[in-house]
Amino acid sequence: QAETQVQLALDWKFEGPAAPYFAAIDNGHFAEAGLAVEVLAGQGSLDAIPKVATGAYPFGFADINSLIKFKDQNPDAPVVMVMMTYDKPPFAVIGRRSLGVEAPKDLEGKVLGAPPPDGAWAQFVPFAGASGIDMEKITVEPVGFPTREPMLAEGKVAAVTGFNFSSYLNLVRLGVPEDDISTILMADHGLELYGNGIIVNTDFAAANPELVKGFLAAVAAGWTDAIADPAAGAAMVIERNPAGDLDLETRRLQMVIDANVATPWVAEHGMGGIDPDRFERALVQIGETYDFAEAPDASAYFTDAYLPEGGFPLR
Amino acid sequence: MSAEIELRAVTHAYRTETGPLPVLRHLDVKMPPGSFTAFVGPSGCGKSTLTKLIAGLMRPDEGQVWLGGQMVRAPRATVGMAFQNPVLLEWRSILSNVLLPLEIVPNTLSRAARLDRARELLALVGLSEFEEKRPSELSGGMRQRASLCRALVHRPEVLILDEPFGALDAFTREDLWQTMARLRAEERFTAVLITHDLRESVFLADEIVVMSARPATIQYRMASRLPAARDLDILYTPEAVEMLATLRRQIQIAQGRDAA
Amino acid sequence: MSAEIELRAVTHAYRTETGPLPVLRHLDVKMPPGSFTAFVGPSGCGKSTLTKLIAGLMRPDEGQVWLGGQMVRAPRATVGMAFQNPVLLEWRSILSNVLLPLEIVPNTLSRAARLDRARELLALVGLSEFEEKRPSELSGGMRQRASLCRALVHRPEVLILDEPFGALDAFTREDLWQTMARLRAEERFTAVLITHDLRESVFLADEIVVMSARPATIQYRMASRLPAARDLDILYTPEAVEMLATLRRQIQIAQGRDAA
Amino acid sequence: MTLLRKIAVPLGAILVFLLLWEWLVWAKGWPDYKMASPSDLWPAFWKYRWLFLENGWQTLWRTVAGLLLAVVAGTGIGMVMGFSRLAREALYPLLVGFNAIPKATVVPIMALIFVGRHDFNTIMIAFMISFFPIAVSVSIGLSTLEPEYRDILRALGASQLTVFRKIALPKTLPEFFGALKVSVTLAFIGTNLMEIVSPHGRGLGALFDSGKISADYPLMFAVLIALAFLGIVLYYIVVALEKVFAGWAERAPG
Amino acid sequence: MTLLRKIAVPLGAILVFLLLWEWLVWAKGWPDYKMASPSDLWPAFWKYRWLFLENGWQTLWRTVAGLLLAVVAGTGIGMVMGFSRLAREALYPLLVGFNAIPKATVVPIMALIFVGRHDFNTIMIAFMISFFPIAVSVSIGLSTLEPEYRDILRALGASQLTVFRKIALPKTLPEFFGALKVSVTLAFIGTNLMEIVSPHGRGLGALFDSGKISADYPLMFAVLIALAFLGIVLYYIVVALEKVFAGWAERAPG
Ligand SMILES: Nc1ncnc2c1ncn2[C@@H]1O[C@H](COP(=O)(O)OP(=O)(O)OP(=O)(O)O)[C@@H](O)[C@H]1O
Ligand SMILES: Nc1ncnc2c1ncn2[C@@H]1O[C@H](COP(=O)(O)OP(=O)(O)OP(=O)(O)O)[C@@H](O)[C@H]1O
Ligand SMILES: [Mg+2]
Ligand SMILES: [Mg+2]
Repeated sequence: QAETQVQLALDWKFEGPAAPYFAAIDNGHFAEAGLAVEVLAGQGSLDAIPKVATGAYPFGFADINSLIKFKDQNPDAPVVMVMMTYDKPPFAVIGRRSLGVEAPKDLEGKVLGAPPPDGAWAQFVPFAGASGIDMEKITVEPVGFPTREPMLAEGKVAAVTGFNFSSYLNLVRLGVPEDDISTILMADHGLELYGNGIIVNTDFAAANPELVKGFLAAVAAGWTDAIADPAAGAAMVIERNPAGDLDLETRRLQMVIDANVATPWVAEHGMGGIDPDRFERALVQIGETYDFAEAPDASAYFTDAYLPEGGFPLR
Repeated sequence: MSAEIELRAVTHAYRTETGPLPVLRHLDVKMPPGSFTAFVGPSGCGKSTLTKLIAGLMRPDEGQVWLGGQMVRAPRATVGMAFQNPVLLEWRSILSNVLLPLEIVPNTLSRAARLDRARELLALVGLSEFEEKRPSELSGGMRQRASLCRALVHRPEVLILDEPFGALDAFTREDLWQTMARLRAEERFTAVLITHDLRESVFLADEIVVMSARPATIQYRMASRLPAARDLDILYTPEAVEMLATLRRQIQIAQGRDAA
Repeated sequence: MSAEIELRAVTHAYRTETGPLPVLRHLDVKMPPGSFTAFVGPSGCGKSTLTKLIAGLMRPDEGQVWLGGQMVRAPRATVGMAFQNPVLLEWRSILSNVLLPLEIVPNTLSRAARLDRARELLALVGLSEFEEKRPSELSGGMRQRASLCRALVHRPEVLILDEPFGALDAFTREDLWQTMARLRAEERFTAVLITHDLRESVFLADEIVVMSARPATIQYRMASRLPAARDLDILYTPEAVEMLATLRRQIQIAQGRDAA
Repeated sequence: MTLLRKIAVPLGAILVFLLLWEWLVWAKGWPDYKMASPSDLWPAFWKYRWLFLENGWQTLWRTVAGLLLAVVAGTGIGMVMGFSRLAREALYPLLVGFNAIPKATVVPIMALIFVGRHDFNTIMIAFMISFFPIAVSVSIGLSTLEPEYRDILRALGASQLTVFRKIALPKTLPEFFGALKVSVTLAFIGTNLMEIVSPHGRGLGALFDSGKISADYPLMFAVLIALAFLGIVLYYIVVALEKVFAGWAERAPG
Repeated sequence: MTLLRKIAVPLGAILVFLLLWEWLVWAKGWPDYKMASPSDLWPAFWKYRWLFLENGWQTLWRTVAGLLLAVVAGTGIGMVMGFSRLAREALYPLLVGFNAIPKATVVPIMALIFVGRHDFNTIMIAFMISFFPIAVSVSIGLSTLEPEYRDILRALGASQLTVFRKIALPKTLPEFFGALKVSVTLAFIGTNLMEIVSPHGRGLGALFDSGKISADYPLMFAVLIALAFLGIVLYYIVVALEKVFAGWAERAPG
């Protein structure tokens, strides 16, 4: 039987967290669903979302918070998230214990490095609100992406905003002892936002509902494989990333699994779905820093129509 | 292989920042096919301007120029022109500079035939040794000679020469006069010569036109009284001496000096 | 305000792709301060090359050039030069072209004095009307005259003129001869004149040097037998006529024709 | 008449271009996130007019500073390469190699070496990306100067520098200004690169980024148009300078 | 002798540059992530030598394709602008505006409009970023051609095109090739921009990205040096072409 060609536009480059898709390819999960999938690297969620919205690619992987803003600006755009992957978003504050940063409150009176367009920095206000930090007491230093971790490594700032799995590993690479690095995942301190998930072009999905369901099931199977053997998963990434570093990507994958994907909520409710109440609270938190053009409508951003009842069990 | 040239009431002025500068006023000249006409006149009177009008590089403000029975509206391939300032293309050898018109003008010559023609002309002006040199490797007079070859190479019906021998010593110049006379017999072009050398005009031309100072009008026309076949000695005949004297006087008048 | 020029065994060849081209061979000439020396010779023999050697724009392969008791190793501000091809700067007016040397050469003239000097020279050559024009708005002969002014404007000790009147009609040229003679009396430069007009050399020079064909040697030198104060009529005196005849013969020899 | 024409022709061309663009987007039915149309941009301009003014100014002054540096250094390097064949042969490959390196990748290095010195970094990138065309044009202008022109001044014992100032520079002024027009556009790209790749929250690049964060496509396109507009403004300043300098060369100098 | 010199001088200059770099890094004690030193790069080159070869080739051919397009289109636009004053006044501001827009922001738009056509997109960006200098130089070459030169051919009734081919083009060849040298470097930047901003997994840009993912700083620097090297190679090809074309102009053409 002929396999249907579809593409998946990632939000980022081929790093450890991309392993599940390659696992789904290499282990034949996509093929079982009658799909031949091409995975494309990307340059951020706002690169992936229009690719799907314009119909150029049927599937994408993007941050739901970016999707919410995108849909608010372009209400007619035919794109929606159909599977939540990062139950906890990777938004984090990375600090150094030796500089006195271990918990959110420690940030007061310190210098925080933040690139103005950084995704994690964009959520800092609701995070600060939820964890009771007085923003007035923090000195925010705008830093560039390239200088963020080096400045922390050199102690010029006490903490930076960033993704838990990127900034941490970058710091390790720069020679900061691991026990000196503290990761404050915002989701652990009152930030209700969700993270990344699979998005789909709604026109495409309406025409091929079964295909979408099969696609999501295969992705979930890929996650199961990656969780079972992260090293094997990372190896599949390295195959596609010529100069990649296996150990590094294995670690990165493991961090994503532990911190962002296999959360207690997912263990209980399965992977892929969302908690509607939390999502409503998340929309309120987004509203703290973003002016909605129209009243937010949760159903425009996420649908569980293509998920099996009870989500995908991860183990 | 030659064409009549006719100027009909040609008037021209240059538009400059300080207003128009009238240069030519109401010129009427008819030069029959195969004739050789020399124009002499004071510096800056408008001689080079006249050559550009005949070549069709400029249109006169008033009046018309006719070549071979057609009114000139644009330049045409049947004209050969040697400019007063012999601009050669530095990125080409002398030979290749001379060949240039043959690359432009429609013709059926083979490559060998073109080369023969160009080499022959260069030999006539004494530049055989310099065929492969660059223009910057030539002296002023040599460049002028190369430029003359370029004007002739495509056997034009009308040949316009603007002071072609200005930078040459007396003997090289006299040699080239004779070369011109011989070429003229062979190729039968209609020639217009601008010169400031009266002996040159007397030796080469059938008719000599003296132009007045700017704005130039035709001040005097003199048909040659010399036989068609001429050698240098002819300049010492009484007719030639008399022609020279008359021309000198006319130019003196042209420049606004008393002819006394 | 004038300097001696001395050529000591000057030999020069151009390096070309096809090997060296010997141009000057063993030239020895001494031109006393304030003297006026004319060089005549066949086209392409090396006259312009000689001017460049004297100006210090090139160094001779062998031998030396001395100016005012110093060996020439580089150009110097006390030289004024009119090139055979009068290159004027198109982005400057004629007046400003003439002023150029005064911007380069160290001098204490006020702006007004400079303008006076330049305007005065332009008037002498009949270009007063054209001070504010661009070079491209001038005729060939007018450009040559402007270039002459540029050579003179900074009152050089040594004046080098390479066919300065080549594009001028007989009368303008004779006017300028007289202008030159007057200037020379006033400004006392040592002058080197390249020309192909023998009458010009006889009228202007104290000494006339005939150069042989390339590679040029000095073939003949003639001290003028004319009085220092000259007007045009002097060219019809027996001395002048004889000088002219001798020069003609010498040039004929220089070109390798039998002087017979 | 001619002044009117000088203004009307470019304006007309720009108008035609905008209309074509509007029509293309309309005909293809492209959504904003694929390609916004000119008519979508006005609201964005109006809404953020103060931000545009302020950030536009931020971008502009850094660009101009980088460009000035590029003119000075480019002319200097060009002179060295133009006068000395040795320098030309030695420097050209180095410069070409340096310029073939995408500046986007140089930005992080600069940002790391000169941490926090945003203005300096931005100006340096604008400079680095834009000096090469100027250096090339000056070097070619000098090395292809006809000897006849050079000799006019050299015969008077003028120095190389004087020859450059009085002859070579005015003679290559058209090419120099042509190179400057290229450099203007490159300098803008440089400034923006820094503003986007190593964001410090100022300049039109920052505005672009903030449009990107909130998926405000009309704002993003509006920023690009603002950049193009600034480029055109700077271009006309260059054209005006060209006139002034030509005018200076025209008059009898003192 | 001269050939030796032609090779020795640039090589020497590059060597001096590398030594200075090495020394600077050593003297400042900069870590790899700030600035790698040349001696760190050899292992990276050696380890990934096949990847360098393959990706270098990918980058090179797309760059050359974009450049060829730029030469053709740039010459065409330059001719139109050079011959017609109207076209010059109308097109210049548009082109300047277009060029002042950072191509990094155009890449995503291109990638959306021509989905999946990676080669085409890459070549187009390389073209878009590099045609302007060529257009400017051709246009200036034509519009500043001295009438004396033009008249030589016009007197024979030659067409504008012939005047361009026989006089204007050869006469501006030095400037044209100067512009080409600038365009070469720009085209490389264009290709890489596409490879980095809209990754399709091929070319040196992809290798750079992959070095970036694993924070392999020596690899990243090695890619930059490889780009510089390719730029220099292309530069010498341009120089060779310059010779060939000058040589062609030298010989008596048939
Ligand atoms: N392009 C131009 N623009 C404005 N004026 C010009 C232009 N060309 C020539 N002139 C003026 O027209 C007049 C005639 O110039 P032309 O070159 O025809 O003179 P000519 O007779 O050839 O002089 P010469 O014997 O010195 O070469 C001169 O006064 C000159 O200043
Ligand atoms: N730059 C150069 N390179 C090579 N050869 C040259 C160069 N300049 C001149 N020559 C050659 O040197 C010889 C003498 O040239 P020069 O210009 O001195 O002659 P000239 O006496 O001034 O001639 P004319 O009276 O024709 O101006 C010529 O044969 C010429 O071909
Ligand atoms: Mg004339
Ligand atoms: Mg000469």
